[in-house]
Amino acid sequence: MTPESPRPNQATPNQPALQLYVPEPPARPGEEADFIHIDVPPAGIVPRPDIASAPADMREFPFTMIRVLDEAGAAVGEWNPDLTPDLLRTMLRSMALTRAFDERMFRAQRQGKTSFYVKCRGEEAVAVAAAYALDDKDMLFPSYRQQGLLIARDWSLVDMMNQIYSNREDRLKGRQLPVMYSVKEAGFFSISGNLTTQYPQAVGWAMASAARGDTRIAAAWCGEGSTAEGDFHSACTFASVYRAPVVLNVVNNQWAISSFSGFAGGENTTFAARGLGYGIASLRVDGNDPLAVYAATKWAAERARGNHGATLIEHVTYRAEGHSTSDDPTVYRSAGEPNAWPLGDPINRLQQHLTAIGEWDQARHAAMDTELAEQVRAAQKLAEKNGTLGHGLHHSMDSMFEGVFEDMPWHLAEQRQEMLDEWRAAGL
Amino acid sequence: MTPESPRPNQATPNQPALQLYVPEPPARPGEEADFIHIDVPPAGIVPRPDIASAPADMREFPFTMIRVLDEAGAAVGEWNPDLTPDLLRTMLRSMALTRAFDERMFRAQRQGKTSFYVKCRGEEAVAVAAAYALDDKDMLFPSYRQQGLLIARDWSLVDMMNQIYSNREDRLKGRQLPVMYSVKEAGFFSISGNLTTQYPQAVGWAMASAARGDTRIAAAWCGEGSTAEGDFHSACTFASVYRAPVVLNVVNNQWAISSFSGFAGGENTTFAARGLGYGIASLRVDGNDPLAVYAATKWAAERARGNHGATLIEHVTYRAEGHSTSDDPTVYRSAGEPNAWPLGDPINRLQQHLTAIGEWDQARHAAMDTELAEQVRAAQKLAEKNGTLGHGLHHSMDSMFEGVFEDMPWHLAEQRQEMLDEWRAAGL
Amino acid sequence: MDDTNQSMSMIQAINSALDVMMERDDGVTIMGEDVGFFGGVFRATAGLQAKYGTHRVFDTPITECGIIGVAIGMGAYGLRPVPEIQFADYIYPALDQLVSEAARLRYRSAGEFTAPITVRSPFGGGIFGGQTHSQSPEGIFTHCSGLKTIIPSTPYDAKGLLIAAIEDNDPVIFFEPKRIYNGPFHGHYDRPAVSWAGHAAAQVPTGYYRIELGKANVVREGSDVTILCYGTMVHVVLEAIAEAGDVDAEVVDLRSLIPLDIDTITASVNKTGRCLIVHEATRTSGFGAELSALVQERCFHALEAPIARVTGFDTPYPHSLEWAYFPGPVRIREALKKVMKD
Amino acid sequence: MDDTNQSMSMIQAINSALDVMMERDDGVTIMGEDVGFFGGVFRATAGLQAKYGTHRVFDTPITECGIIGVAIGMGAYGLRPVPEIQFADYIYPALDQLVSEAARLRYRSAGEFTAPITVRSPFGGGIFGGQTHSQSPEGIFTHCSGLKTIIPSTPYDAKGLLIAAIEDNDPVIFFEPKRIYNGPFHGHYDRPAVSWAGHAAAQVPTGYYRIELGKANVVREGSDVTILCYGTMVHVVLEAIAEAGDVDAEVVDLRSLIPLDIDTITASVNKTGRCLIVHEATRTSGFGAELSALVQERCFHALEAPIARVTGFDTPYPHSLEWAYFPGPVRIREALKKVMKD
Ligand SMILES: Cc1ncc(C[n+]2csc(CCOP(=O)(O)OP(=O)(O)O)c2C)c(N)n1
Ligand SMILES: Cc1ncc(C[n+]2csc(CCOP(=O)(O)OP(=O)(O)O)c2C)c(N)n1
Ligand SMILES: [Mg+2]
Ligand SMILES: [Mg+2]
Repeated sequence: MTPESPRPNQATPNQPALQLYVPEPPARPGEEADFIHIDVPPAGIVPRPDIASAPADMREFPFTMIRVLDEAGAAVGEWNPDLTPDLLRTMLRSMALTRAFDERMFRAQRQGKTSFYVKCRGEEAVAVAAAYALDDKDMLFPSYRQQGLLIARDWSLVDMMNQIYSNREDRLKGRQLPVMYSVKEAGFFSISGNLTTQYPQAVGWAMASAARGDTRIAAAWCGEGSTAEGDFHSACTFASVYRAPVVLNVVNNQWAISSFSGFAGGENTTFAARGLGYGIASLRVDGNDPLAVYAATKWAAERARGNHGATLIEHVTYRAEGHSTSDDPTVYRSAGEPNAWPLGDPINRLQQHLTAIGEWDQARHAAMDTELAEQVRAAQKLAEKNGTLGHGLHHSMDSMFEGVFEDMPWHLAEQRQEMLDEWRAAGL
Repeated sequence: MTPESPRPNQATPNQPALQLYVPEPPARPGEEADFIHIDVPPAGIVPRPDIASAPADMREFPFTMIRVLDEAGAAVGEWNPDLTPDLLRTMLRSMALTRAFDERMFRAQRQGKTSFYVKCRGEEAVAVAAAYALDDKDMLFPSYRQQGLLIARDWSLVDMMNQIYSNREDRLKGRQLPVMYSVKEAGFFSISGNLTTQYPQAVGWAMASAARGDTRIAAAWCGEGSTAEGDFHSACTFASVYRAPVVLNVVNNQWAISSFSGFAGGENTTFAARGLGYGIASLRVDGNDPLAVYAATKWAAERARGNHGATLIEHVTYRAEGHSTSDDPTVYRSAGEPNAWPLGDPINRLQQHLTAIGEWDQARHAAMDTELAEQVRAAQKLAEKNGTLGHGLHHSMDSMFEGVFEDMPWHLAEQRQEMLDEWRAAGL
Repeated sequence: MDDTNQSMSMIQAINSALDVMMERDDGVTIMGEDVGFFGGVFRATAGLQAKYGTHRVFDTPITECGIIGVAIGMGAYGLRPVPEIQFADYIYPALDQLVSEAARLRYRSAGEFTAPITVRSPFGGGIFGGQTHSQSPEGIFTHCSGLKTIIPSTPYDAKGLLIAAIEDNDPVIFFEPKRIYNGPFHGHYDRPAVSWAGHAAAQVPTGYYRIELGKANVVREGSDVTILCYGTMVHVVLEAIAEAGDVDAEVVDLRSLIPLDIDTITASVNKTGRCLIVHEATRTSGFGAELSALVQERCFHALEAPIARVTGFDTPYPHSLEWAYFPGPVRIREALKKVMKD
Repeated sequence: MDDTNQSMSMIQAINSALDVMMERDDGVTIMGEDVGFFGGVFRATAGLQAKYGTHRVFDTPITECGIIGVAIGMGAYGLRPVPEIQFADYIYPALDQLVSEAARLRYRSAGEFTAPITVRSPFGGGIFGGQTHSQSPEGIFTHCSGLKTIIPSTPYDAKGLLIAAIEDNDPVIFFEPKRIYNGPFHGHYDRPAVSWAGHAAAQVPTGYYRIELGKANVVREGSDVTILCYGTMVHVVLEAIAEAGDVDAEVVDLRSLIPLDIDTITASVNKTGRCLIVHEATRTSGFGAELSALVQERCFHALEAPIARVTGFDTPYPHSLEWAYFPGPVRIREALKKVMKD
């Protein structure tokens, strides 16, 4: 205590001693996993409001969960987007490809070929289904865990790997941490390592599009933990005030590194409810139900396109593995969690649905998996020809000084020269 | 546009051109004032929930308005705090004293005796009634517009004026802008010129008090415009997560300098609704009804003391004059607004109530006003003996270097010496 | 270039620069607290909303983080946002968006996305504004790679530099010395205020012109000592020289901190052999430190005396003691004497 | 003072400092992202929640602004909060609370309220962390009056300085060079990692001791040139000297940037007549600029050559080009040659 710190006031019957409440997750390592606090309503029960509905008429939506696929794999209820089997198979394939890519790149990091990798296992639907619900020209402002967006937009796996390896073909010239992609051609904004900064940027992009009479909308993603940053609040405030054509996604995967969602406020309300505070239409969906994610995103996109304003969507999902290659989740959460998770796995669920409607079978699935693994392996081979991190081929050292500004000012040119001179002098 | 900027996508029947919505206040100078968007329910209709109610059971409160005093000046409904006539008169007196103080200090600024002043005319109830509903030892984290808190806590007017004049008796040594008081003895935290920074600080103070088993709670105030800052969001998030014993007040006086509340999101929901987003109990009160402010504050304070968590209270009020002495509101808002304002004046309303219950009359009111004006005049005389800004008596120039740190490091001591040497050399 | 000249105050020149650029480029978009209908607390954007509409000039919520974050998104779309931060003292909540985002977007995306924003903000003291209306935080921005930092000292420069800043495809921090918005200030708070009218640099073309970023202005040639300064301090320095009488000082108005006009600086110091640096910001790690380091690295053998700094002291900006804190003519004169003697 | 020594890594020494202070002062409270049950992403707070309870060691929401704002409020109440910012790269959202609030609270309230907080944060590069896990933003804090900035270079110093920082009644920014958490690093990324075991400064008392803030450490005496450095760079500098072989350099580990041990610095430079400054942070307006300015202001007549700086370049921290960016032994050796020649 500091010198001037007062003694606490004595408690009295009228004024009991205050207590500090500190959240605790339901289970820690060695304890039984428990998701009883996640209320899972039956599929199909939530009505689908008109896309022009006033937010004030939609205040109950944050407190339920939009689900389309029922336990038997049937698509039910008003939110059923009635997708063609072809599109369903495409979605399944993109999710499976995302997972195959993740597996391979995770292993590459373990093999010392790069410094860092982030998987999205269990959360593939959140990104992939959204990508299909949006227009190809809509602008995406992802976090580091939405690689599924790029894959669903058919972006080159080799190009992604080049970035992960920081090799000589890395379009980002080795400047960025692995997975911090930037793909303008695919409408995929440069990922930032600083959480939630993309949120107000997405709103700004959407406002600009609206100001120009464009038709393209924006969509942003952040984790439930990241909602605590001030940027989230700024973004929601601007999105509300200017009714920006933007879809704001919160990916509630229950964990933020070692902190369970209670440390982001998840014990006291839903993350979809954040939107209520701004008068923004807010939906809460089963994030492991690809059809629900598709339907909610489509609703929000149509709403935005119709100049009815922004939508906030909470995707309830589960981070099935560690935070990143730097993380070991067994240290802080119950090993039983992945199994206890009540919303299943998004790939399994879509597979089940396609099978249920007679458009898919075990054999085709197995064949697809084999083919995708091969596709990823082939891509990896190509990418590794361009080098892996710390091994041979990379951008030239002096490329470091380029692109800080459009034109290089004298002080950077001078520093570049200094570096080159030092090497030369050192005989390197 | 930048070189790489794309042409907007062409609109089609399916994808109409987007439009940017920019809020406009109902009336600008020369137009008729209009507060039709402020729904004023009859007094007494809102039920008073148990102080231990779960926020989830209170979701409708942000969308109504707690009002105790009806049009006839009667105190009605469950929220009527049943105050004694003595306490009512004390509150009336504090509000009137606040107003008298404001008038005098505003004039002092116009007379060149100080650089800056901020009035709170029309909003006196928000601070004064809250002060009486809280315990004297509870800690207050105000903005620059809650001088009523200090006055209600009987703080010395001369001391406040010394600060406003930055004179030799200014306890803050002339370091702070006028009205940025700090009065630890009265549980009044140092006011910051940076908006909303006090919000997370209040939550932290409350968390510390709870961690120590103290009984003192905290309360914070900010304007509706200031709710947009990230600090507001941080504060609400922490208050929710740790169920901090804090009362978070949003003073919605309709304006933030020249920006109407629509630029803070007020067109799409209420400011009380912000609390919903965090699962914090949230109330919305008629901020010009001193009994309603008292009752809501009392409810929130009891809730906090009972370890049931934080409350967010929106006080619907009206900034009846300019933002500060630097501002001229006739340039941006309708001159008719103060008259059109539907919730009246807090002093008039309490006067009406006291009169209605037979505890007050015109003559006593007039006598009080005269007495308060005299009290303020006398205080001013005393304060001015200690100097006014730029006129004579003030803290010594080299006191500037003190108190940056607990102990003065060499570089400040050296700079002080440098300053003294320069003066000496210049023969000053 | 339209060469009709008109006498303008700095605030009028800034307004004119914005007007000219909004006219020329429909991507130029102004946003900030109170900048719309009201035209800004200093009137810098007066009349622009009426002329160009609410889509291009609008008030914002009070969140500096949001203002800059949204501006970056608009810039990435292809617009040229010119956000205003009402006072430089309130720029800190936007710092992450400025230094982690705007400053690095071009670099980290290898040029795919850029943030061609110009952040205007009144800065500096001398108006009895206390701790939160007086600061000079320019040093922080000069430390963050990827940002340009510009500070004008006259109406003419303000307009030409602001136009160049808006046209620049990189993020620019444009700090406006609010003390001289309406007239030059020579450091004597107790003398009557003067207006810009009659000042040579208040003759401002009504149309388009630009002053290249990165070029300093030698506002006074001299042979005894080089004084490096910018913003309000340029005028105070000139006054101090006039009062000193016996020192033939060369005064370099930097105008652009990043990129810096190092050639003009070194040429001057190599000529005079002495150097005094003046700024309002606190001393330690202020931009004066960088100037001092650069000058001694490059002009070591020409220097006849230590480079000296006259700056704000390392304290928060003290409201009522402003005129002891502010680096006025007395302090500059005394420092000059010392630099000349050593 | 408990004088049992134990071999500790820097991370263990930091953990021990926190443990000792939590034991001695029940106001010491630790908070931050993942610091609670998990014990921090670098394990600095491991075991402390289990020992002292969730009221004194707790995880927080991911809002650096909130973490610091809440810590200030707790400090104003009378606690001694020790908030952690997970990486220094994420400190910017807290900048307003740090520079406008923590740094000025004592001053603006004339001592009524204080912010006795110690902000711990891992900083610096060398771990392939890319742009957002590698930065060295210390310069910014040294520019903001009212903050102390401390950077240790060994386990022994880390513990003693952290204890002194926590006991200090003013806000302290305590940057921990993460590259040397688990072993000293001499700048050769391609050589096997070494641990602290066996290093003299890894012998750390298990109990309480303090190292006064504001005192530099002359880690190597020498007569040819003074090298000013801190954090990881101390080890790299020593390696570069060893490799150069022929330069008898005096190495000053600053340990405390604000307050700075100016006497040790000037005494050394007055003795050697030459000065090299080394830091990882970007050059322009980095703390090296201030050091350079101070040294030339005070040791002008003793200087035989220009003061030189070896620093991170003025670019964002480039992930894969880290070892060209990092001021390693090669760059330091070359700079030494130049300083000795001039
Ligand atoms: C501003 C900032 N603060 C802290 C971090 C460190 N950090 C990286 S990821 C992470 C957890 C994010 O959790 P969440 O938002 O839930 O996303 P998830 O990883 O679960 O997808 C943290 C704290 C950061 N990158 N940026
Ligand atoms: C961080 C920050 N940004 C901007 C300002 C400038 N400013 C001072 S008061 C004000 C308006 C605040 O409005 P509101 O919160 O509604 O409070 P009110 O003045 O109406 O009481 C603004 C923008 C500031 N002081 N601090
Ligand atoms: Mg998460
Ligand atoms: Mg207001």
